[in-house]
Amino acid sequence: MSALLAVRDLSVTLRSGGEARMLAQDVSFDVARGQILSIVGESGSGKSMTAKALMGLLPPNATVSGEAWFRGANLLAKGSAPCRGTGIGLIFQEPMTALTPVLTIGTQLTEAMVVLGLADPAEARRRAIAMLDRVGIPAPDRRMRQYPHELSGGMRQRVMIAMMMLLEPEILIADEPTTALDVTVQAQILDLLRDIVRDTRIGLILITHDMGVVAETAQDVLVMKAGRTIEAGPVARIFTAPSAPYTRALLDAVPRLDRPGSSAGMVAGAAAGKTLLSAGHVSKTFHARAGLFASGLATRALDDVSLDIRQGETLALVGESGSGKSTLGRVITRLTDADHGAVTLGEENLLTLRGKSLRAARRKIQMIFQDPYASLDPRQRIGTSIAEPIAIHTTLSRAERQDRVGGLLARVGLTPEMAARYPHEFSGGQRQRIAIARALAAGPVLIVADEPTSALDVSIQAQILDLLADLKREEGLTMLFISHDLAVVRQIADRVAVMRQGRILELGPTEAVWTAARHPYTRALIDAAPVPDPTRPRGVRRPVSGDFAIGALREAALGHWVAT
Amino acid sequence: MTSLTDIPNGSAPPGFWRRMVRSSNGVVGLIIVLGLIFCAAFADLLAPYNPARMGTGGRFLPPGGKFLLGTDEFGRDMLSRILYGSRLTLLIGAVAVGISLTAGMLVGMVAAFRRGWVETLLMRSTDVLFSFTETLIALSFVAVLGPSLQNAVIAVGVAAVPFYARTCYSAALVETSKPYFEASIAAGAAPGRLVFLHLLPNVLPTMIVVATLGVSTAILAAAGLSFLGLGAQPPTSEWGYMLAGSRDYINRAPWLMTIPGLAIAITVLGFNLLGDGLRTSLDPVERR
Amino acid sequence: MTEMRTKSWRTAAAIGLAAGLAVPAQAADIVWARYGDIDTLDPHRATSTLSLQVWSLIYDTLLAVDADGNPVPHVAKSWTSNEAGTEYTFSLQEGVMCHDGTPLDASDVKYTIDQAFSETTPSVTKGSWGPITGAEVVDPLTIKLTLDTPFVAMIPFLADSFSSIICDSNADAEGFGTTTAIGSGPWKLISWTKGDRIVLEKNADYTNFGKLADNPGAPYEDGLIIAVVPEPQARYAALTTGEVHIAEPPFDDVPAIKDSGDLNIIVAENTGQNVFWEFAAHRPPFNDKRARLAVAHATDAATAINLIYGDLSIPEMCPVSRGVFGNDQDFCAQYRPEYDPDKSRALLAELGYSDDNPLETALLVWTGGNRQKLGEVFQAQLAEVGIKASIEIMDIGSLNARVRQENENTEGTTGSMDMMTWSWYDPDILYALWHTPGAYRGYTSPELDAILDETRVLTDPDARKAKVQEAFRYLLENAIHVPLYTPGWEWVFAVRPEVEGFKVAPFVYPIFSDVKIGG
Amino acid sequence: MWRFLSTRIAMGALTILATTVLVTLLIHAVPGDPVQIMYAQSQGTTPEQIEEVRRSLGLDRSIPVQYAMFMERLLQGDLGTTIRGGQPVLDVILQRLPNTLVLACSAMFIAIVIGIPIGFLAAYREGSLVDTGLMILAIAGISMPHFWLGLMLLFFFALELGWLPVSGNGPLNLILPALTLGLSNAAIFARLTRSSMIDVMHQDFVQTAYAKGLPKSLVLRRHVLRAGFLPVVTMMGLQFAFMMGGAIVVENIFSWNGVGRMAVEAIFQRDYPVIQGFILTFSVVVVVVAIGIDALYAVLDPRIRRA
Repeated sequence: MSALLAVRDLSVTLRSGGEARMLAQDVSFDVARGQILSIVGESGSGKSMTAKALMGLLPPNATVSGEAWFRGANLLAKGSAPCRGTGIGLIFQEPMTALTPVLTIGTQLTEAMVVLGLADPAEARRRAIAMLDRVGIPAPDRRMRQYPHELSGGMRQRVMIAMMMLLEPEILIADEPTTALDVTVQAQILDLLRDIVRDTRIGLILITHDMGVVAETAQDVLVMKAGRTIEAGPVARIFTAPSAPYTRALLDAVPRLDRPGSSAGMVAGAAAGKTLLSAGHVSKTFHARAGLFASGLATRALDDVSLDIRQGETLALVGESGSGKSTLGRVITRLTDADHGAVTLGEENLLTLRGKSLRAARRKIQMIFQDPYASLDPRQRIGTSIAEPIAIHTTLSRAERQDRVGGLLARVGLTPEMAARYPHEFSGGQRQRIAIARALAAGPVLIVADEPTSALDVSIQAQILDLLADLKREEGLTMLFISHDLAVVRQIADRVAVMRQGRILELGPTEAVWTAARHPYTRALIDAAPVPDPTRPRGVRRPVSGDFAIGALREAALGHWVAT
Repeated sequence: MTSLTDIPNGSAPPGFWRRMVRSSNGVVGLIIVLGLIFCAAFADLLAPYNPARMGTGGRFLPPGGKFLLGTDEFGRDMLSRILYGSRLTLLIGAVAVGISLTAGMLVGMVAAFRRGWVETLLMRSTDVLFSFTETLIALSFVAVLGPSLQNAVIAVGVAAVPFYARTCYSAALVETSKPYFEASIAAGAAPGRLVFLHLLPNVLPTMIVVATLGVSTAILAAAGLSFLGLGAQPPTSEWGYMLAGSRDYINRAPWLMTIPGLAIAITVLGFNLLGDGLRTSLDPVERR
Repeated sequence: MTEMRTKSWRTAAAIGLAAGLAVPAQAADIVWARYGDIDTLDPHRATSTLSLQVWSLIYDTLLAVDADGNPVPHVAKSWTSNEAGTEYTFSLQEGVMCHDGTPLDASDVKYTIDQAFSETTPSVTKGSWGPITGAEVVDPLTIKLTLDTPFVAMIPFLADSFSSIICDSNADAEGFGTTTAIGSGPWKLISWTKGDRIVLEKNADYTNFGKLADNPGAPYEDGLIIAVVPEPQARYAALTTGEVHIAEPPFDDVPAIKDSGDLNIIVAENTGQNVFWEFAAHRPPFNDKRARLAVAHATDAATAINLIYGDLSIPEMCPVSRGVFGNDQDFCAQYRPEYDPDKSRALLAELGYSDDNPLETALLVWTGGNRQKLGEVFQAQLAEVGIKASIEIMDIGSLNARVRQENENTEGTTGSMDMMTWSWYDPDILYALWHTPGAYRGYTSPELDAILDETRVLTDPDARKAKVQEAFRYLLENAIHVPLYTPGWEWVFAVRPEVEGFKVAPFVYPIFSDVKIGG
Repeated sequence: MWRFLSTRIAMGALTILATTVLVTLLIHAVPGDPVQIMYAQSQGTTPEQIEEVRRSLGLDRSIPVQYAMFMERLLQGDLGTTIRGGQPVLDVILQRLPNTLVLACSAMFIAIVIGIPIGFLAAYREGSLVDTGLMILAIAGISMPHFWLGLMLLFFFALELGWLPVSGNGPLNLILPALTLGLSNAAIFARLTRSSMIDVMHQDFVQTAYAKGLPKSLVLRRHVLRAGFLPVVTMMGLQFAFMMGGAIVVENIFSWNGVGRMAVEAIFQRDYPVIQGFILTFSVVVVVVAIGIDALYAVLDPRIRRA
């Protein structure tokens, strides 16, 4: 296999404010025709910088060294013209921002072809329509006249791919092309990329942090950490016999959708627990407000949702974006007011509480948020933040509060001395630990965790999930765990509720749902989720169609409910 | 399991002062503003003559010699007048911004915190007032109350309230939707605690930047009113008023026009630079 | 100012003008720039000097004034009155034509007077017309006015532009006062762009009977443009570039202008204007004569006006200005409180004021004409004796209203005084000001009322003069009306050298009939 | 787009309505008796006549009735008559409004023509000496009081050099006031354009355009400029209002016969009907221009045009 692109000792240095940082160091790899090379690593590993260096798109304060041979020329040599477009194409992570908002899809698809002399306008247009069709966009004629904001995220990513493929590059670099997409859409885009490589024999460099995506798509893998290559090799070897400890740790940290989680053993016991909190017929509609008047645009975030949470269990809410799972969590914590329904905790309907009694009731339910950076008041010492619930609900003295905070910090794996520091002095994982400590401080009976790990790198995610599992085991914590990541859910949850468009479609014990999903949407979700196992057959998915049963839940098996 | 990348980012992000010092704009601005405060505080000691005393020197003495900045049409020492004028200028800036800031933050924070119809009412009225533009509000105010420095300062202060209210509102809206704020609500924090311990400290930096830049706007606006004869009245050594009075002597004594104008420009520049510097330092993301 | 600079200005101006711009100054148009605009072209609707000056160009009056300010025949070639002084009969000149071609006759005069006494919209100067009860057209060239009581000040009034004869054809005209103004004066109205300019054209049929112009007929030049240029320096620049022929220059540049000789300076004489201190006399501190005297003794008008206006204004001793009947500087000087700060301090001490407890007062000043600067000097002079005056600057209309308010307010201890300006052609102004109830509801007394009543009815000039001076003495001794100066300012005219024949009649009426613009 | 625009128009109507209320209340906030002030100079007026005027203005009625009367007259195009000279306020304003609009528009033109290219250049050379230099210039421009700039320009170009005429309302007379007003706003535009363009240049879609192999000039022209221009457009409405406000001062310096000069004169003369008319006119102009700019924005931005 002769290499299309040969990269040798590529290094990128970024200079800012008198300091120089090596973002990539001595990276070498080859890409051949028809090959999918995956560069995998956590944030800050230098994988994106490597791609940008090859494209000649580094920021002005970055310098690059090394060689990258493509079409007989060194791309990194000073003064060499980058082979953007016709040589190497690039696809970005965020399809929302990667297309120019003020130009039509048609213009953006055809302009480069015309400017680079590949086709005249009419021909370019013809080809563009054909390509849109090829990447699976219905009614391509009409799409040509539309603007990016009129398309969904998945559509836009298809347009991006079409745009790059129209220039007939020999190499395509896809930088986290599916990270911003829902799992079902991700699966489609990955399928599309694989098909394109197969049909056109281009080389694809797929940059990702997701070992599942790697296993599903790549032939060869390059593992990077802090700018350095940790190891490289064929995908099968990397997954079965990783040589570097880091790679192994990375693989270990990945939650496995295809294996039962550590908490599976507790299912039976928890299922027997009595109901702690019960949500009944909760509905919530959001009205988009445009200026002076409420506009007619309304989103049904929750549509007659009922749900019980039992003492000591972890109940997971799973769904794609817009499914209403977060809204339900916020309704239960009273951060959002529901339109209808009741949430009863003990004898109390939480939704009718006001003022003082509401504030008093709040200590029983605490929340952990997705974004660890925004979760803590940047202008308070973390000790103060953690102590806040204690200060509000108890009459403990300052010293006693400090003791409690110290204990909580120790409990979440930090040291009591850290209480005097400010949030910006901590890493993302540490902040999430602090947020958990704060949630525990009030002594809640229920913790609502809204995507608590999705902003974290996989290795840190594993630590946080372990911490949550520990807390559950040792403190008997009850948790409502909201996530889009099926693998995480399988690892941590006792029961799962699958949501879509404001309704629960399936609800049951985790293992039952996984091994015998009864709702087609649940099955589609499970199918679409990438599995970090390269031996698993690729690309056998059932398409997710729009028409599902969304009626009332019916008990299909013991404790396993499905929409009718 | 080994800790992979979960290490605290070795160095904390550069502190506020370090960033402030790095922004050369901010430093220059700070020096100008401190210089101005110094002049205002020690005008009694610095000024060589009584600023209001006529016939201190001859009329229309050009700058230099005994009278560093020359004398005006009444033989008053310009340097002394400018020095005492800095007091007024600072006072004008402080009072006007004080009015705008207090009222604006009150409206903005209440609107962002209370939501619902209170929010709608407050912000819609703010929008209406905002489209009136500050000039018109200030002018109407003076038209009704009659020309005086006091009225001009109130007018300028009131005129800017919609702007401050909007800025504070959007800043507060961002903060109230952040998880830490919601976590505090979820912890059962009462409104007082939410507003004073969380909202205020987090909105304040933004508002300090706005207020610093606002001082320059206020000084300009008040000077403009004085220039039109709708602000300061004699014998105050308000710079805008001095500038207006100098028009008659353009030919005979151009420095009478140049000096107060420069004084205003430098002061405003100082506050603008300081505000820019503060913004850069307080908000490392927006380094523009 | 160097000669070089002046030259370069001119050259540049020539370029500017050649480019064809703002002022459509053809060779035969006189351009006169003033600081402000007229209020209206209807002589019954305003009182500002800016308006009066323009009316005097468009309209005629029954009488005119000579160089000394005495009434002389004009459109009325002669007049008689009955013994009691309650009936006046005027016979009019023949052949006077209104601008619309209709002859000016007795019915036009009657129309004017009827308008002044209109039930619904009386003239804003109705009071000054006196106790006229009827105007009767005897024949087309004879008009008879009937008075309720004798009123000697009516004759000088009829020489002033307040009594401009409005042709009765205006009654049918659209937009009288704004777009139309049919008079019989030397200039016809072409257009008025508010805030910008008034364009006049010469009245080719004009005959001058009594106005102070050498030219017996129509003006020499074809047109007259009266432009508004508020900034003194801009006016000056326009003068030097030739954009403008005649304008009021910046006062402080007058000596330089005189020295350079590039422009001629004409200072209006006998302006009739009188600037004086007036006090809110119904409440402390100025209800006490000593407080008023303290102010009078503290103010050195001669020094102050010299500082601000140089030799363009002169100190005034009498309550009416030079050139007005009864004015006698020597007589008044005996009674006007002289500048004496020590006396002032003594009076203040007597009243219990000190440095810790200063007399505080508002000092109201009419905006414009550098008066605020003069106020600033007076403020400094008052500060010398320990009087704390805070200046408030306002428009004349507001000043009038405010002074009346201050006089009606009997509460409070903060004083109020004002630098008032009145312009009149006759001592009858004192009646308007100080006879009960008084124009501003200010100081009045039965004693003073009696004196003023008599000044209105004494037809013998010597007897009237004695009475008028008695009033002067009363006003001065009680420091009710403390004269400061007679302004020539406002009405300093800088005239380009090629302009010949420009003169200013008493009471600042400029005469353009004699003007010729040379090459 | 229609939803967007109708909201803006409703907002504008509300603003104007609020102005009418404010303007009616204005005369009541005046210390002292406005009618006394109006007729202070008339010696002949009797108390009965003063009462008559008070009645005709409705000042003896309750405020809501006065407002109704005011609105009734307003809808017939009657803004009352001036105190000085007794002329219809509407005529006085309409005669001068075009001058102010011409001045504001010319200044806007200058601000755009100077400010936007400078801002674009600075953004293009972000971080370079050129950028720093231009931005220092811009901040200095913003800090310069425009009445001072106006005086300096008047001094040099009209008085010292005699290049430009100083009175009247001709096209050459327009140069200095428009320049005065335009330059300080050009600085604002420059800063705004720069930050907007830099924002856009750091966006993914610009990287996408480069990744397609488009030449830099085309990326800047088609992608950066078009997207970066939108925030600048939204600011134009506000800037125009600033121009109208700034015109008040500038007109007074350069004897430009616009509504600004009229307003200041009216304030000095306490000519309340004129002040009322001015405030109303000003807000109508500002609102109309703002709606116009919003419409332009809606047309330019497909996200709104297609919404």
